[in-house]
Amino acid sequence: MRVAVERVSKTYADRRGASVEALRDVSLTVDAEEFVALLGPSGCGKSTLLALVAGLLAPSAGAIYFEGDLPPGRAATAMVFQEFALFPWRTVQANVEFGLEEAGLPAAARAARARDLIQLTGLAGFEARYPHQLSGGMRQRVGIARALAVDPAVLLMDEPFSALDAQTRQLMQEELLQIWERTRTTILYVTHNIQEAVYLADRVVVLSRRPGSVLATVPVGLARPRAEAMLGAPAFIAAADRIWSLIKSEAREALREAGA
Amino acid sequence: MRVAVERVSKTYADRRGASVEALRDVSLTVDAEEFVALLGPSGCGKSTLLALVAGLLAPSAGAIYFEGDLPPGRAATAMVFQEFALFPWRTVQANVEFGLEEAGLPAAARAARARDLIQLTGLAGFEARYPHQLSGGMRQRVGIARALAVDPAVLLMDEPFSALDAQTRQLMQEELLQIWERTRTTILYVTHNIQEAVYLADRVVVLSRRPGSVLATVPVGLARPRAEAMLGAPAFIAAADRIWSLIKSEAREALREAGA
Amino acid sequence: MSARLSAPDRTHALERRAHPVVRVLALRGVVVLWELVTRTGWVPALFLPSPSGVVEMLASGELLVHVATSLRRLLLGFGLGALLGVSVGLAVGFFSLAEAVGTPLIAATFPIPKIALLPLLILWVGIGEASKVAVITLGVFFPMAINTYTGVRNADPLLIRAAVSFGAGRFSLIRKVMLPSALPMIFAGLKLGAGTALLLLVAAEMIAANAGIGFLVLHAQNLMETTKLMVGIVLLSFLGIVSHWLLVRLERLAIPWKA
Amino acid sequence: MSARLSAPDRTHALERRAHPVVRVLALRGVVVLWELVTRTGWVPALFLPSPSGVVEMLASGELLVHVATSLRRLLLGFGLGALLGVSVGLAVGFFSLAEAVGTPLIAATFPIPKIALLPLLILWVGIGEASKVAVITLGVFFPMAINTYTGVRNADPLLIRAAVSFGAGRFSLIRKVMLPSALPMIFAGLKLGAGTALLLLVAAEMIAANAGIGFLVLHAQNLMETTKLMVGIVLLSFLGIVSHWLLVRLERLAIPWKA
Amino acid sequence: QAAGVKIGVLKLTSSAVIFLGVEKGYFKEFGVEPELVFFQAAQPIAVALASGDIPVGATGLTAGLYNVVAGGVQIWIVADKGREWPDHNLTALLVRKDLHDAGVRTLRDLKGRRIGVTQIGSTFHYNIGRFLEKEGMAPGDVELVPLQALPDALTAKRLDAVATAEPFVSRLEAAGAGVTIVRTGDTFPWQIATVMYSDRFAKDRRHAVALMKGYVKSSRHYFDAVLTKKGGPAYDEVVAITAKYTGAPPAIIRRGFPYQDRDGRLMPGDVGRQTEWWLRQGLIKKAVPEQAIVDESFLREALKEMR
Ligand SMILES: Nc1ncnc2c1ncn2[C@@H]1O[C@H](COP(=O)(O)OP(=O)(O)OP(=O)(O)O)[C@@H](O)[C@H]1O
Ligand SMILES: Nc1ncnc2c1ncn2[C@@H]1O[C@H](COP(=O)(O)OP(=O)(O)OP(=O)(O)O)[C@@H](O)[C@H]1O
Ligand SMILES: [Mg+2]
Ligand SMILES: [Mg+2]
Repeated sequence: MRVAVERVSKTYADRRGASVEALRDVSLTVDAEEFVALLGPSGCGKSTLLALVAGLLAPSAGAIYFEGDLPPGRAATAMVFQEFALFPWRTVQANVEFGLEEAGLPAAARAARARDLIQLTGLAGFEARYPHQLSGGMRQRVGIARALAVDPAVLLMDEPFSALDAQTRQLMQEELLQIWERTRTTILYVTHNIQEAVYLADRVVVLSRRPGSVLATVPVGLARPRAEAMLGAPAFIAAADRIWSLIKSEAREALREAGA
Repeated sequence: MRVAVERVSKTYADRRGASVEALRDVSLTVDAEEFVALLGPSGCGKSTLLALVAGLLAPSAGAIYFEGDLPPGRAATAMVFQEFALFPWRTVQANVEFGLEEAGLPAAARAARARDLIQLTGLAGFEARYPHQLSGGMRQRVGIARALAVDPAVLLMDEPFSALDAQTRQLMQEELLQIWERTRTTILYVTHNIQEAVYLADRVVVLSRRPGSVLATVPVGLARPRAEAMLGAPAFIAAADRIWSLIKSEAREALREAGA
Repeated sequence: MSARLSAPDRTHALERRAHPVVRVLALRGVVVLWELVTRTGWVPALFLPSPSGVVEMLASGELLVHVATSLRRLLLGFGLGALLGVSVGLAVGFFSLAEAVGTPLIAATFPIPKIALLPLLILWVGIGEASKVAVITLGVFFPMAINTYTGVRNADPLLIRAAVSFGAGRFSLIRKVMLPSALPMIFAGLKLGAGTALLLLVAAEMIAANAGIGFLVLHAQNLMETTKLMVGIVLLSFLGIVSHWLLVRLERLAIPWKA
Repeated sequence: MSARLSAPDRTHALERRAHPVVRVLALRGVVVLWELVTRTGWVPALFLPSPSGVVEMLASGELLVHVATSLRRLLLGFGLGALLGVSVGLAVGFFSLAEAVGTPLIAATFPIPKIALLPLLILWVGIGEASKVAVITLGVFFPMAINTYTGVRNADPLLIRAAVSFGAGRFSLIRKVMLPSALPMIFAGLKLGAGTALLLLVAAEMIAANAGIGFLVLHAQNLMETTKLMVGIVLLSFLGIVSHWLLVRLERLAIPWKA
Repeated sequence: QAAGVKIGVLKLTSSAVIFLGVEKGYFKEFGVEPELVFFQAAQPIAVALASGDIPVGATGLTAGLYNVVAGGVQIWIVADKGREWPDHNLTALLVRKDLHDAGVRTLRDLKGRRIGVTQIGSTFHYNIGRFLEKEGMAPGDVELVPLQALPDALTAKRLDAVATAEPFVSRLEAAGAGVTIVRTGDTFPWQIATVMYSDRFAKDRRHAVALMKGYVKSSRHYFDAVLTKKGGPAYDEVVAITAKYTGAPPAIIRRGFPYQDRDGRLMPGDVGRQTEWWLRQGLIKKAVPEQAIVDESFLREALKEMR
């Protein structure tokens, strides 16, 4: 399925009447089976955009469309959260089943489907654990399994690995790519790490500082399947440099404003 | 004043009777007016060693001595903590005065001395603020001012800047060096960042994994006053490389054990 | 080209409206309804006195002497209980010997509903004011001691080590680290204790007194003077609200670093 | 060469010894002292009955009928209050309209010491069991409603958004996110409520009952039977300890993810 | 300089002898300065005596008092302060007016009904128990309801009957709230009220005897003024004093003064009868022999010197 974000703006109004313009006139598309990374400085509205696509927020202007057939029983979107957002009172198994419960699947079907995804994400043997008994990397596997379980037409990932340490992060990126090779789910992936964006995505959409708007879309000319060795490839470096030059001035300004 | 740590070991015994050997047979010295960095992997006993020097813990074996004259009224040691450890219920001024109160200084003398240090650490104008009203960098300035206020013969710093973001950290390192140029206080500085250790110290003592013992002492052949430009100097790179090679195998093993 | 769907709108499940008008009207609506129900005589005044009747009797001030009596008992008992509770809590929290002696004793006596001690207290300190004040003191003592103890024990060990590293001794530690650390818990205890104190006051006055709001309420019931009964209840609610409000103000003053 | 000092030893200020012997002896010591003081007749049994006398009467089981009566009232009142409190707390926490109506009403009625309502309740539902159960119900209702409400309102918004993103509707949210989120607060409320319930039970039984431990205590005071009085107090303390222990066990079962 | 002595009393007609002694200065004459402390019921006076709040009490004999002594705290019964006596009824059982009109007129008619008493173990409890026994009924045949503000509760129809004392008996009758069906003195004479000393005061022999002297003087005055005749200025004076202290209108006081011995002598053996009965009811836990609680030696010593 294809996602089309058309001239979307979002302004938050807080209780005291002050308003924050998070996104301004953003248009972008994610083609079917495409892996698009959304990159931008902190606070530029990346999470806001994902929430809009997931239907958790309504845009202030513009619209978001899904194009293509959505077989009945298949979810349009599913989200993987930076802070994992697992239900602490559910075991791994029950967490993975959550979306399936809401979709109304019978218990047996739920259990079977969850087992598949637990297998796929390398969680076998941990079904009965509670989230607090898992390491960070394990927890995010649960988050991914829970999202993939509902077989979403579009998978939304909001900095899914940024809470993990460097080693685990690397490992999880590899695994995500492997899973993607198998499922070919359309993915919109938020990050503020340039390396990560280039390594994972087919295209990188770069957003400006708040209010976020699209600075440029950078295609990544790297073959698939990707491998760690490609981190030094000329195509990698070209894309990364291009993106770096785009956000350098933005980042500098941000730093200056933040102060010590 | 000179610090001599002589064949010190420390084993913790927890309530259930299990014991953890944190340090094994550690000997090191810090000469008067010397800036020594203590470097080692996480959990190797760096904080334990500082606590032993500060008298907050008693060694299981070995002894720690201070050599040289300690003028009356001058504190032997003062500590700067990684998590700042400011008293939330005290203003900046009152936090800086804490050690002076315990030393029994009269109120007027306390206020004057605190004012000097608030000036020195760039906190002027923030005297009446509470810690929660300050940024991380500001808070650690208070921590440093509080420690310097008692005019310690030895200043103990336990990863003082590791809770700060990269930019602030850089800035604070510069300021620490400036202050040190002026006060020439003997400093024992704990870090697990190689760059930082080399940039700041005269000598870097490298500890092994737990139980911590001295792997080597690496002298840093960089001139003083230090400047950011020296980060690329051959002497810098030599020292950093030497340290890196010392702890690489240690670090690898640690990573392997930690797992994903 | 295939189907084009709008994104699903899930915002309704997250939405929370403020309903400011309802919020203001709710309480007033109940009072108005109450007045109507009693005015029309649909519910006899014996079962439910009218709000206007209650306000009238309140305004007449004839019950002020009872309020004064109750207030004196309350303040005395609460003050004593808080003072003792905080002192014991600090001692038990700080000195390991006091903890070893204190915690089992407190754990064994804390669960007794304090009002049950009233008869015993009457035997011990006499039937006069002392027994009522003592019941309130006991009722306030326990939450205060336990909260202070918890606050002290949960004092950040890092701050304790920082203070010690600057040469703080035991009494410095108590005064400069433990006590301020425990202040939020102490105030939580005071708020809890205020409710308990009021409850115990009323119960004690109902059981063994001939003045005070509790006495007033029970006496009014014996005489089936429902309006007076309701006035007593309104006065007590008022006392509760005022004491809580005072404690919240006091807390803000005492803990400026938690603004 | 100049002076050579050992590092200052500051560990004594940080030291905490366990005093296991004192801890065990403290309570026993008090009981033994108490027995001695009464045995020697230094304090007459009227003021302080001997522990052995108390144990004897406890063992005789003659007071079991009072315990049964009190227990029935307690369980009924506590159960009803908890059920109502959690339901109202969930509703007020989740539905903004219920919140707009509920919060001002609860804020206005919550500070009333519930025992003061006993006379009114006697008027409304009669002097029998109903009024005592109702007082306990009210006493438990408020902490439960307020704690549940707080728990629901403090549910992690991220988890709510996660649930909604997977298509959860309002009732799914309540059942699968709000309720489990509020469970720790609900149990805190239950523990608080258990204490209040016991206190109200005793007070109500002292004021208007002819059975139950509260009645027993007051009756014993009227007749100056201090041993019986003390037995009542010990029974109440025991009830308090047991109910708290049960709630702690139940909490562990109900919240396995906080092990 | 007279020594101050607190005396715990109730605001009842039966305290007239004490009021009289205070008002006429009889106590002061012998070197004691009484300070009256008013209580709501007899039982708290026993508590106050036991806890040392007051050295002297003048009130009814309750089960609680006997339990105090059984519990190891000595209290001494030293003199008569009012008896239930034929034609001198101190307490009575009243039935609510409307019930009386509906035919509830005897103790038997009250079977299963709610009778208000101040407290379990009180003198009223003893009265009703003894009445029931005389009628061949059991204590469980009626429901005793301990309540504060008894007379008001009958007026408010919260009770079917009430056992109470003068002046409330007369007041309730005058107000048309209740009708007396049993007068205690006519039915069952007994030593209902006494003067009591705490052990500590009893050990202060000089003042303990001095107080008795004042008491005997007051008692004789009382006996001669109100028990032997029913009028005259002396009678009116006692009425006025009693009215002043109890707050009851003189007309109601006139309805009756309780009988007591002219010299304050106790009814021989009656305290023993009472403790026996309470023991049988299970309301006192062990026997209290008369000599363990009655001590008339103060009275005897006072009388000897006052011949
Ligand atoms: N509910 C809200 N009400 C008001 N302002 C909000 C709200 N949510 C976000 N904002 C503001 O909108 C802007 C964009 O927020 P958003 O979380 O989308 O940024 P982001 O790009 O995801 O940042 P980060 O990289 O830190 O996650 C920020 O300035 C933020 O403060
Ligand atoms: N109070 C204690 N009781 C038992 N073990 C302890 C205690 N304090 C520290 N340890 C253990 O001793 C070892 C050394 O701890 P220490 O804090 O000194 O390490 P560190 O080098 O400062 O680590 P980091 O870089 O993470 O701060 C660790 O394994 C730690 O778990
Ligand atoms: Mg974000
Ligand atoms: Mg450390």
